[in-house]
Amino acid sequence: CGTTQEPRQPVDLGMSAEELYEQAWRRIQGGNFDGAMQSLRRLEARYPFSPEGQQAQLDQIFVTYLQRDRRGTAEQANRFIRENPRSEHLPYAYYMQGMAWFETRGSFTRRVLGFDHARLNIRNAERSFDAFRELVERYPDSDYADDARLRMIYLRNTMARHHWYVARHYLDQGAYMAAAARATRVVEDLQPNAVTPYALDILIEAYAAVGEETLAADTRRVLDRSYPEHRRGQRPPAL
Amino acid sequence: CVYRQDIPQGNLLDDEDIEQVEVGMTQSQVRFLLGSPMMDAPFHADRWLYHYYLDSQREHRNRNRFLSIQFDEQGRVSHIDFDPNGRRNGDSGRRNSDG
Amino acid sequence: CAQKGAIEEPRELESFDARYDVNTVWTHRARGRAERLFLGLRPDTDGERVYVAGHGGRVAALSADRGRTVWSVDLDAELAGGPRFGERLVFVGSLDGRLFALDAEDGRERWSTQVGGEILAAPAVSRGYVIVKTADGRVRGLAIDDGAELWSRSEDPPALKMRGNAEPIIRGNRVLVGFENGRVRAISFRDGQSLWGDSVGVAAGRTELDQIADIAPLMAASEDMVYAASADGRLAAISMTGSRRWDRDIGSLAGLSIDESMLYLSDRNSEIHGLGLAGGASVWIQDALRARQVTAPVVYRDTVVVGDLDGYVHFLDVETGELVARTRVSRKRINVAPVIVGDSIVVQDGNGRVRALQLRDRN
Amino acid sequence: QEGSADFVVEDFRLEGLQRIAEETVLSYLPISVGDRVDQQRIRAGVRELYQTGFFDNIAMERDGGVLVVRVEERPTIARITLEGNRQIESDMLRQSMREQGIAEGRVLNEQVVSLLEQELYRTYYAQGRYGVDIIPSIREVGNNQVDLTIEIKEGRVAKIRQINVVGNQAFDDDQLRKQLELRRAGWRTIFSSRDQYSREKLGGDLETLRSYYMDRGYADFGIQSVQVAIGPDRRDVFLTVNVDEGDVYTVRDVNMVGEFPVPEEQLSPFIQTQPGDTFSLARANRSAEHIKQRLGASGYAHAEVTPVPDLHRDDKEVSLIFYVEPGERIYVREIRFSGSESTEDQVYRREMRQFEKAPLSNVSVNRSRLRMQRLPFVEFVDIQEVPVPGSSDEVDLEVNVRERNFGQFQVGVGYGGFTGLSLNASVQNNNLFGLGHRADIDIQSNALGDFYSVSHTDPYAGSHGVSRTVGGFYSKQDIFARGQSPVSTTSTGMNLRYGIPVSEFDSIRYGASVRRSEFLLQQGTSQEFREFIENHGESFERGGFTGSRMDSAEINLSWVRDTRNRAFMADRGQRRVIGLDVAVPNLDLEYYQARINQESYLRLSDEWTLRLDGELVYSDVYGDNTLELPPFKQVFAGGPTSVRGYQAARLGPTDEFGRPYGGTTKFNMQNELLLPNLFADDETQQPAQYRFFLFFDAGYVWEDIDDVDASDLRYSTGIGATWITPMGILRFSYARPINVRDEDRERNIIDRFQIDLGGSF
Repeated sequence: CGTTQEPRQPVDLGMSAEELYEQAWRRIQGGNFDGAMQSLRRLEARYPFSPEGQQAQLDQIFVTYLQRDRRGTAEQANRFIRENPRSEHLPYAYYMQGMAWFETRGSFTRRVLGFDHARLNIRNAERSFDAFRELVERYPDSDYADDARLRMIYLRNTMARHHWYVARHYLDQGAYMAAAARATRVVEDLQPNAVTPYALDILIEAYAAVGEETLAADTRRVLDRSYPEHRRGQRPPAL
Repeated sequence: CVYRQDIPQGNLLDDEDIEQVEVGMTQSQVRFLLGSPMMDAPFHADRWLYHYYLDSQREHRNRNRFLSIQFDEQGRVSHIDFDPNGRRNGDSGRRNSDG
Repeated sequence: CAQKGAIEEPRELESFDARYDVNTVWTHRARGRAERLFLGLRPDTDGERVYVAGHGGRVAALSADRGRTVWSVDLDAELAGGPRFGERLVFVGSLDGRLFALDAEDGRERWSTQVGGEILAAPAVSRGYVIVKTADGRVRGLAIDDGAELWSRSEDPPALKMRGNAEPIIRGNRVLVGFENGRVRAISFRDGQSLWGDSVGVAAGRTELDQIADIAPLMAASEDMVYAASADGRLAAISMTGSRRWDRDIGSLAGLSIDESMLYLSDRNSEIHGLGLAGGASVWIQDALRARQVTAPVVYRDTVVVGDLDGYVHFLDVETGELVARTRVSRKRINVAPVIVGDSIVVQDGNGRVRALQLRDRN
Repeated sequence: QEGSADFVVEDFRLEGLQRIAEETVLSYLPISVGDRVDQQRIRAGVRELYQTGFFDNIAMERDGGVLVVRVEERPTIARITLEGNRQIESDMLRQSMREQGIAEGRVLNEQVVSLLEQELYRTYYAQGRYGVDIIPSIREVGNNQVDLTIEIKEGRVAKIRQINVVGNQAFDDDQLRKQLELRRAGWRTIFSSRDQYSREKLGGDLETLRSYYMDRGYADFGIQSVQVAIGPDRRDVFLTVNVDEGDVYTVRDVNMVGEFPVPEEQLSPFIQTQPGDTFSLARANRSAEHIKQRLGASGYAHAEVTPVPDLHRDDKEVSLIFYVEPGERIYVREIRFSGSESTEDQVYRREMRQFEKAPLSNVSVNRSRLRMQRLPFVEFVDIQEVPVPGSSDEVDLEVNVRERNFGQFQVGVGYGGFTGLSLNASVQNNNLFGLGHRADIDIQSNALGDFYSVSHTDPYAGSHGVSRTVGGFYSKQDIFARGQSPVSTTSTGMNLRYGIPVSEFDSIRYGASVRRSEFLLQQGTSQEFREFIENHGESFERGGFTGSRMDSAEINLSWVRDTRNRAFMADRGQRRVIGLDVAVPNLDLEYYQARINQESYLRLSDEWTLRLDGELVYSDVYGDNTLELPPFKQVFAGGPTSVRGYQAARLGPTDEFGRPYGGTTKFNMQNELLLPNLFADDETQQPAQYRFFLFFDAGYVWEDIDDVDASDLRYSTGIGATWITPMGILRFSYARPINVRDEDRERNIIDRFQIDLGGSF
């Protein structure tokens, strides 16, 4: 009985590392990302654990990112980190893990209508934030760390606003413990962020509603002292 | 009127457990008896809030309980503020007016 | 370990100049189509009669010379092991674990009992005892008058075993039982005490297929020796007192038989071996029937007889192993070894067709 | 090599490297230039290099101040070829190989390859393929690279020839075999793989056998032993199960032991077995499950209730003891949604009946899943409990939502002999901008006229789920329904409606709508229309024809009760709408219309479900200056959503030209027997995207309540299918009308095969 044959890919031992590398980058410029991935994979297979092989792995991360494949980029970066524990390109790999999940504004129509994307779920923002934090902690002075710190501020505020919207939702529903907990996430876990005064508003209201007058008064004092010009009852502005 | 679902919030505790909490107990003893406090107090780490309320349209189900436990610097219970009927002020459970 | 690797295609039969012609003396049809159930239904004889059982439940006694039906009885059971003649009774066992004792004279059922395990091999009978080996790895001693269980022993089988069981053999006051874990044990058939046990096959290996080590269905015993082969590729000669005389790395799925000087065995690739009884040295090997899943060989006059998966019966010369005669008794597989009855040899195929054959010189 | 104890390394010399770069090797070596090394550190270096897995044998020597590192590089795998594997796909094989470190570009490690071979054999044996043969082969390809080929001869799968239960008296073998998943090979199993042996299935079947006996009183049932045997050519498998049934046990007494945060009296009603009954494990388990649910509802979500039968063998009786361990009261710390990137968190959170920082109640969690699955843009919801690290009484809820595309989009350009070129587009988005709002835009223009309508619903306009719908329409057309006599009408209107939830399942809807209609007589206008136009509204002249203008307004009230488990493809629960539209008095038209719609799902068995969909409408005029129900309130019967097999809107009274004129009173019934879905993927209980049904419809429309006569009803039966497509819900039906009247044949309004694309929900 005829067994199904695997298609015999040509083993082009002929092309040298440089030629394969050239071929990959020509294809990237031409937008043929799949073709570029193929040549990079062949390059890596032919020169494993060598500088050319490592470079091919790095470029594969970048090409997957260009293909907007979030999960693929994160996995490629992770593979590089696992397989090259001592490479000096590690900061780039961590950075790309952060970029894989980083997103700007959510869908086009919501942006045009000015809906805050923090109202959506923030799983990707959390993944991106954790990756950037790992980069900044491991390689504080690498040249990617500064850009990562900026993006972390943006992400931290997005997450804080998300928790604020949920706190507001629970406050409106009359679930004061839930509202207080979400406000606490903003106040405790995501410092520094620009949403804290608005979160304190919610905390004060929640305490008052359950009869914790002293806590409400203490929190109002903290709010007035550290955010004198804050106007109560507003919604935190989207960055 | 508009149907509103029941809203339970906080630690649903039994009276026997609450009565066993005494001044001087350590935090782990309180946690063993009452579990984790449900209301966060970010600026008052020395205070564990075990309040409970259940908002329901069906009056007979409504329940309120106010329980706040304060600890001293050594982490020992210094003050127990317990009010079996709770200290809710006014009708909570709806923020802005009906549609 | 057990023979791994793909299954070979059965070898084509080539013609050869036969020394004998085979003619059929008589035939008989015992109901029950069970070709692919690999049952242990094998005729037995008391010299004048041949007792035959079919999967459909019919047991018949036929006259040894012309196969005339003396009596026949229909049992409501899926018969799978036997029959076995002994002490004026005929024993036959069913898939559902029921053992029947029929009167050898008229076939009337004297008693039947639920033994508790699948019966795929004829029991051994001697001096008031019936020893039944069941597929759950258990052997039981029953009283011959009412089938009451007197003793029972078991050795738990490995995860995967071969289909079928080894037929227990009684010699002197002991019964020799082959187990699924490759062990042959001598047990006193009166009280079930174990006298000795010898591991012919060894259930070892990583995968469950490697751990198959069953003792092949047909063992053989002389007055002072017992011979057994196992599915994981071992053949052993053990004295009645339990000491291992010799062994060879030749396994078997069907079993072996002996005469005064030789041991004949069909190995796992269906190659038939003639070995010296004393030391087990190979005298001849016949591979013309390779992969035809032949039965255990039986000595008949100066030939050795096997059946195969296409219903052919082959006769080989005892001295040289050459093919000397061949006939086709049915289109269905022959699962059990032939039986010598007087001066003919009786073969039963998987669908209950029985045929008595005799050899006649050709020239 | 001098054996001196230690020396300072001035330089390295690497020998035997073929493709791995020197820096890579040096980077793994824990020794650098200038270090003082002794034998002990060199051995550590060798071990370190071994760890990398790149080299077969490694030697280090001293040559003066130079540390010589001689290695033999293991070949790397240039290409892997798999041949002959059909049962296990190549990429699954490659995946498991990659996990064991065998991939293109990786170093070839002999033991790992033989480990892999072992693994493959075991996988095939577990599927009953004992005839498999696996031959790995390595071929040198130059510069220390190899090609790894794994040839697999799968051989035939072993078929089950026999399933034999020994020792059973109470139930015969066939009865027991019917319960099992594994089946003997035969003509019935030609297309199924149920006659193929697999260890897991056997394990499952033994469990089924045990509970089959335990559910029928055999509390002492035991499986003595199980044998799996194979035939000589390894193509047949024989299963033997030796059982000891034991006796039938009756329940002597039932009691509960353990802690009772919920009083025992509230739990004992859930126990379904009473003293004297025959013991049944199933009933005991069901009782335990109900007690667990009850505890779960009061926050003890991790309660464990275990029924333990204590056998009294002498008198064949069982004392049933329920061990109740409520465990800690569990609280929900945080609820996180995932699976949707473009729907606001609030849209799902407001459907939750379980709150954060509140006791976990599985009743509320189930209610939440049901409510979310009733959102039209949700296909499947899965809620997982994730324990909070460091706290024994808190869990987070991970709610994973799989969304269906949000709307139905339908654009059609058609040419009908009667209607001429027609363009119609309808957009329905039931999750506008991710806010959970619903928006409908409908544009139809053809030779008969144009029709534009738009409507927007915000389900949470007010707090606590008060919904608001606003809509408007403009239409200029010549007939009201296909096949009617022409009358030119232009009408515009608006409506506003609020919906208030009054219970978990019920809501009251109230609202008003206003409408201005102008009717203009035409060449072929029927007598009935002529009378209506002349008797109502202000008349006017236009283009030589008389017409009349009418203003009307309606108050709309309805009560909706909906307990279905899904918006589309529901198979449990019911939806009932009782509605009343009353025209505002002393405007041009005074009428009222009452309707009842009842859609119910009856589960006949766990595979068969009956769907009943009935509609009753009664309308009448009131006051003295309205003589007839206006055309836009007339009701029609026939068509895919009424009586299948008849063309849409053709059943009912006809005007002088024999064309349908509509009626005031309607009865309609659609009954569908939903066929079990053979391909539904029941492990994940995901609703199938399509289902087939046999149907029986009945319906008719009468001009007036006193004309109602059951013999007018038209019946039809047939087979149909519903399919959820990205474009919307497609309904096919092939009908066979039963009591066709001659007049129906003359008007040839029979239409056996019908397709309907619509998003009615």
